[in-house]
Amino acid sequence: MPLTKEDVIARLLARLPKAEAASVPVRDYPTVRLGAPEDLPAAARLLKGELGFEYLEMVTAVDWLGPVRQEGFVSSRNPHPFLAQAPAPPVTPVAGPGISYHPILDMLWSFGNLRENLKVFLRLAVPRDRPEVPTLTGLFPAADWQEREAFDLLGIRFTGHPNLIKILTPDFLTGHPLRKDYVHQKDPYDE
Amino acid sequence: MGIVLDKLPAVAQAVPGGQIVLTTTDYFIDLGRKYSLWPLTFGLACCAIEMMAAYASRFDFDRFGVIPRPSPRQADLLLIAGTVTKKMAEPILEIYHQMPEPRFVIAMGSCANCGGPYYDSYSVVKGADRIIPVDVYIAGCPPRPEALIHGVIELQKKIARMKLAKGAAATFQQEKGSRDPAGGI
Amino acid sequence: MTQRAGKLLTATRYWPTELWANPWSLPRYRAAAAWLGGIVAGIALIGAGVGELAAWGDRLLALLGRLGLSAVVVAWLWLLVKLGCVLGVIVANGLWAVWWERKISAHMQSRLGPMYAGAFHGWAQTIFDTIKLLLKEDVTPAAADQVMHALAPVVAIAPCVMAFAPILFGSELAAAKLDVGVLYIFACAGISVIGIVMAGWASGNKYSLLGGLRAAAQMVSYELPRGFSVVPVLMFAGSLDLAVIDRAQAGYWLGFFPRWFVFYPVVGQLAFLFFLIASVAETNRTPFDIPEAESELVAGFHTEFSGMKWSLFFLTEYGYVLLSSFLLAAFFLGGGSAPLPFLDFIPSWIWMTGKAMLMMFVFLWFRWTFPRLRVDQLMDFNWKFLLPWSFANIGLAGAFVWRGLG
Amino acid sequence: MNSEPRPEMAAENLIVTNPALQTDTMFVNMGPQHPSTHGVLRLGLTLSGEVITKAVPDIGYLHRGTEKLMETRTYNQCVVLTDRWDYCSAMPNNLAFCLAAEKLIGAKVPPRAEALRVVMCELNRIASHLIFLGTYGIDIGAFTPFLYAFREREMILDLYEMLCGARLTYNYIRLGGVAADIDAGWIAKCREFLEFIKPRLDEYDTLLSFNPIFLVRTKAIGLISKDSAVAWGLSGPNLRGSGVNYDVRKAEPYCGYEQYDFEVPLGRTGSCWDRYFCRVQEMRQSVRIISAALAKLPSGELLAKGIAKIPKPPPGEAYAHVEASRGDLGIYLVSDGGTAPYRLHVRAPCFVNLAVLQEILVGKKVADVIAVLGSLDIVLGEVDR
Repeated sequence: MPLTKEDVIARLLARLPKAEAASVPVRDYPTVRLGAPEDLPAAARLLKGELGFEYLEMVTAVDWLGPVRQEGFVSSRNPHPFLAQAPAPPVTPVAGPGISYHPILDMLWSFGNLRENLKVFLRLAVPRDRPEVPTLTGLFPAADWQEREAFDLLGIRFTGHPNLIKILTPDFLTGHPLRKDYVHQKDPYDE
Repeated sequence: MGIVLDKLPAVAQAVPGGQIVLTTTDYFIDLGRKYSLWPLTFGLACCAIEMMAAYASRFDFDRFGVIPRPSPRQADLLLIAGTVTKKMAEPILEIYHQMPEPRFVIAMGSCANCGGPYYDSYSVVKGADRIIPVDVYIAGCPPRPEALIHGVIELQKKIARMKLAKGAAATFQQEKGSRDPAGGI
Repeated sequence: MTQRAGKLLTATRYWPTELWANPWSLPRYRAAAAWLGGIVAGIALIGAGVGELAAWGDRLLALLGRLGLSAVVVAWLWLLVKLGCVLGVIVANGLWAVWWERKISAHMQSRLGPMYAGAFHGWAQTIFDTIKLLLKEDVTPAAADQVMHALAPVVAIAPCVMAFAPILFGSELAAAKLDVGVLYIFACAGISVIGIVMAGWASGNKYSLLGGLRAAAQMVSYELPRGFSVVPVLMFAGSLDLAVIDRAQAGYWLGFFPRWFVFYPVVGQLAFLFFLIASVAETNRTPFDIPEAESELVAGFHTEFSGMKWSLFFLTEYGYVLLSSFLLAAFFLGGGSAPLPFLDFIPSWIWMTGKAMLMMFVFLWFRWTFPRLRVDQLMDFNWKFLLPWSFANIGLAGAFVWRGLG
Repeated sequence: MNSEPRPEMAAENLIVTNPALQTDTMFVNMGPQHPSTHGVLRLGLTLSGEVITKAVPDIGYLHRGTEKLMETRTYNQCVVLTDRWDYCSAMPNNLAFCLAAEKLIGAKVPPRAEALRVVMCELNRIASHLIFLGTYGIDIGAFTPFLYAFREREMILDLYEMLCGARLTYNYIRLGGVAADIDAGWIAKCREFLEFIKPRLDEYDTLLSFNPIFLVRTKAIGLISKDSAVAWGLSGPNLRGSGVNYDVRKAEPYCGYEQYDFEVPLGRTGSCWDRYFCRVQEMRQSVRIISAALAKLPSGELLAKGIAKIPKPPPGEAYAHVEASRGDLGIYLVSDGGTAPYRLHVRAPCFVNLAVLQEILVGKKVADVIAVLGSLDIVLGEVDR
């Protein structure tokens, strides 16, 4: 009997008492919100071992602190670069239903089952000041670089990762650029 | 090579009629340099694909005597074909220093000119000329192979203006007094 | 939405489809073929007018003798003349072969090759390259061994020049007459590898080191099949003297079929192929160009060489290509003899050079056709295929000689 | 010319362990400027003789911070930046972003636009695989196929130039549709090209694919098993070269790919040659898809109705992925209702594919590094973003 989205969610929720189906799912895909970082290895083992989700597609995170700050960029977000005095555009994004700005990093994993053609997303909120998540490198070698990327750009510590070092940004760059409160420190190559 | 390039101008100017020798020598030296621009096999980003297209059959850079050399020691021309990131800046500087004089630099594409679409990125150097002196800038994102060929022809014109009496032993940019690459950043 | 399509391309752009239909329908193809044929015929006729170069050499020597100098001085002068000729040939070959290679490769790849340097089809391209290389800064890396780095190109090219001494440029036309010419050539050519290993070691660069080591292994290994593949020829000719080998191939079977060693059934063809393959490997050219493997080792042993030092390596490589081409022509393609009786009026040096150029074309053709072998596959090929079969070929040749067919 | 893997050639057996001989491994730094690292990849190789005992890829030399920049660009401006990830095949990048954004906006793309998207993406797949074929030839040492491949690629670029004026970075696929229409002249030229490319592909097979030296260099080299390929998250021809039948076009059809009849070429052993030949076969399949799509091109609008000039999608999250030329390109897009994406993450196939290098390079020769790296067909613009 082929596996369905509902089966996957049900199996996950049955195994993980703290988990729940996400209130705002990734559109068209089954999404499960984990309750605690400890749930992740259990969920991953279940997915890989019993449900056949052997394909780790994506590891990433969203910083829900609020709209991006201008200090993160090298120059201002002036839409009229040739007119120095032009006013900066008003940035007034609206937090919509199910979305609100609060200081968390919302982790996201995506697993694929290539045989059944299914995909499931796992979510986990971690605090911005202590973002620690267990690594999946033992189960999925594909997690290696993707976790390093998330560490580099978002500053998430993957506990147990064998080689958690910068991967994309240069060594002298401080901070994690994809965090919303990233402030760009001037380096010798700017101006 | 010091004898031809360093001593000849002083000697020739002292001897009556030496100017003729000097200008003739200039003519042939410039011919040699113009038609034998060997770029380094070195691509950074999107522009590198257009650079490869320029070497390939339709555009055929070889017509101008431009054939790529893999080692910087044998290259005359550094084509900065793509975005110069801050992580890449140091290697580019090193490659530039590895190239023997006279050496020329072409900044290809908007990224190498000024940062292009990444003008406000945290990890992009806004123009190759912040690291090394640049002879010719080619606009475009990416520039067409024709534009690259035009850039090389402009460089050839520039080389034709190099004169021994003005110190053609050194690279053209340094003759103009552009800033010292080592202390530039 | 605006629509802009269609017109741009059709009128202005070159699409290969048009060419593919029938290239010979294009007038420029027919004109080019006519030009090439005309040039070849012109060279042959001019050569016929000039006559044998060896005779001109004798006349020059006689002229020197009549100047009233002592015999020792004349001998030294004559030596200098010959040295100048050989050096001239090597340098001219460097200029010619690089230009030719660039043109040939370009035309194989639907390109044009050098077109602007010197106006007519880039004829001055390599001359300009040389001017530039002469005036290029000479860089010695800080990590390099200064003396060895400077010495390596010299050690590479000097044996190349030496090896040209007994090479026949036509029947009887050689700088030195040596009874052991073949051995001497192989011995000299074997020394160059020392220069290459020196270059690799002294550069202080890991790619260079790898390239140098690869070169050492490859060139030393391929000397064996290269030497052994010629043994059948030596057995047939009964001499190590190139002039004797050349004479042994003169004449025709049945009055029209040339008695070249390459036409000896099976033995000749196998020996020719083995020698060709081993020569390609000896000259470090594709598919055996692993010492300088551009895509792996940047530029191999000459990665850290610039300007004229680097050109000397290049000159050496093309010098050896020319040497191998002349050897192929002398050993297998009948040397200075004409392929058909009625073409005997063209002097031998034209035939010899023509055949050598044909072989050089094969070298260049290989280079632009084949991928590159890996270093261990290269060794396997040598020790497990080329060497045993060249031994077997010697046995076969022995059978031929024994039955009196040689 | 024995190319079978031999047990005595394994890495640990080749390290000389005789204590009387003082030996050491050598560290070779390959790149970021190297003729065949396909851009600015750096590889730290530890060698024992010519055998690799450890390989550490170092990336980030082309990290341009695209994901961060997109948080300040409007959705239409973002499309411009997507072009520059995988610059060898920019159309699927455009498409992936637009699909994700359209999911958020809820736009319905007109059928003609969908068919045009398919045609352009498949043409781009051919162009991209031609670059691969050419550069892989250079990596193995054959220079000439590179020029042949580029000659054919120029024809595709001409078609694109007729279409949208650009050769490399098209910005053609827009939110809700495509930017420009094709006419009968374009279709005729495209058909001419399709007829032209078919015999050329056979020619490449004789010149390169079945060349004995090429076979010996690539068969049985860089083997990736089925399980390993899935575990490392490979996608595209790299995954299919190992025999895993996974193609997003079949698994989750987008843009009406389910209407077209095509096969997914699979490799058998997961060697370099299998990955190479998968791409060659994919070109043939792409020709098939384009012919079919041109034959039944629906008429109608090019852009969906009701998309604002500066769209403000309702808050939410969407994930869309397409089968780009190099694999499964996924875009995870978060909107907070503003004019710019709140967060955009690219699941870049090249980035994930490249990670496998540290495993499969061990025990290979230096020459094989190039063969293996080339067969993974990476584009550094996408690896580093």
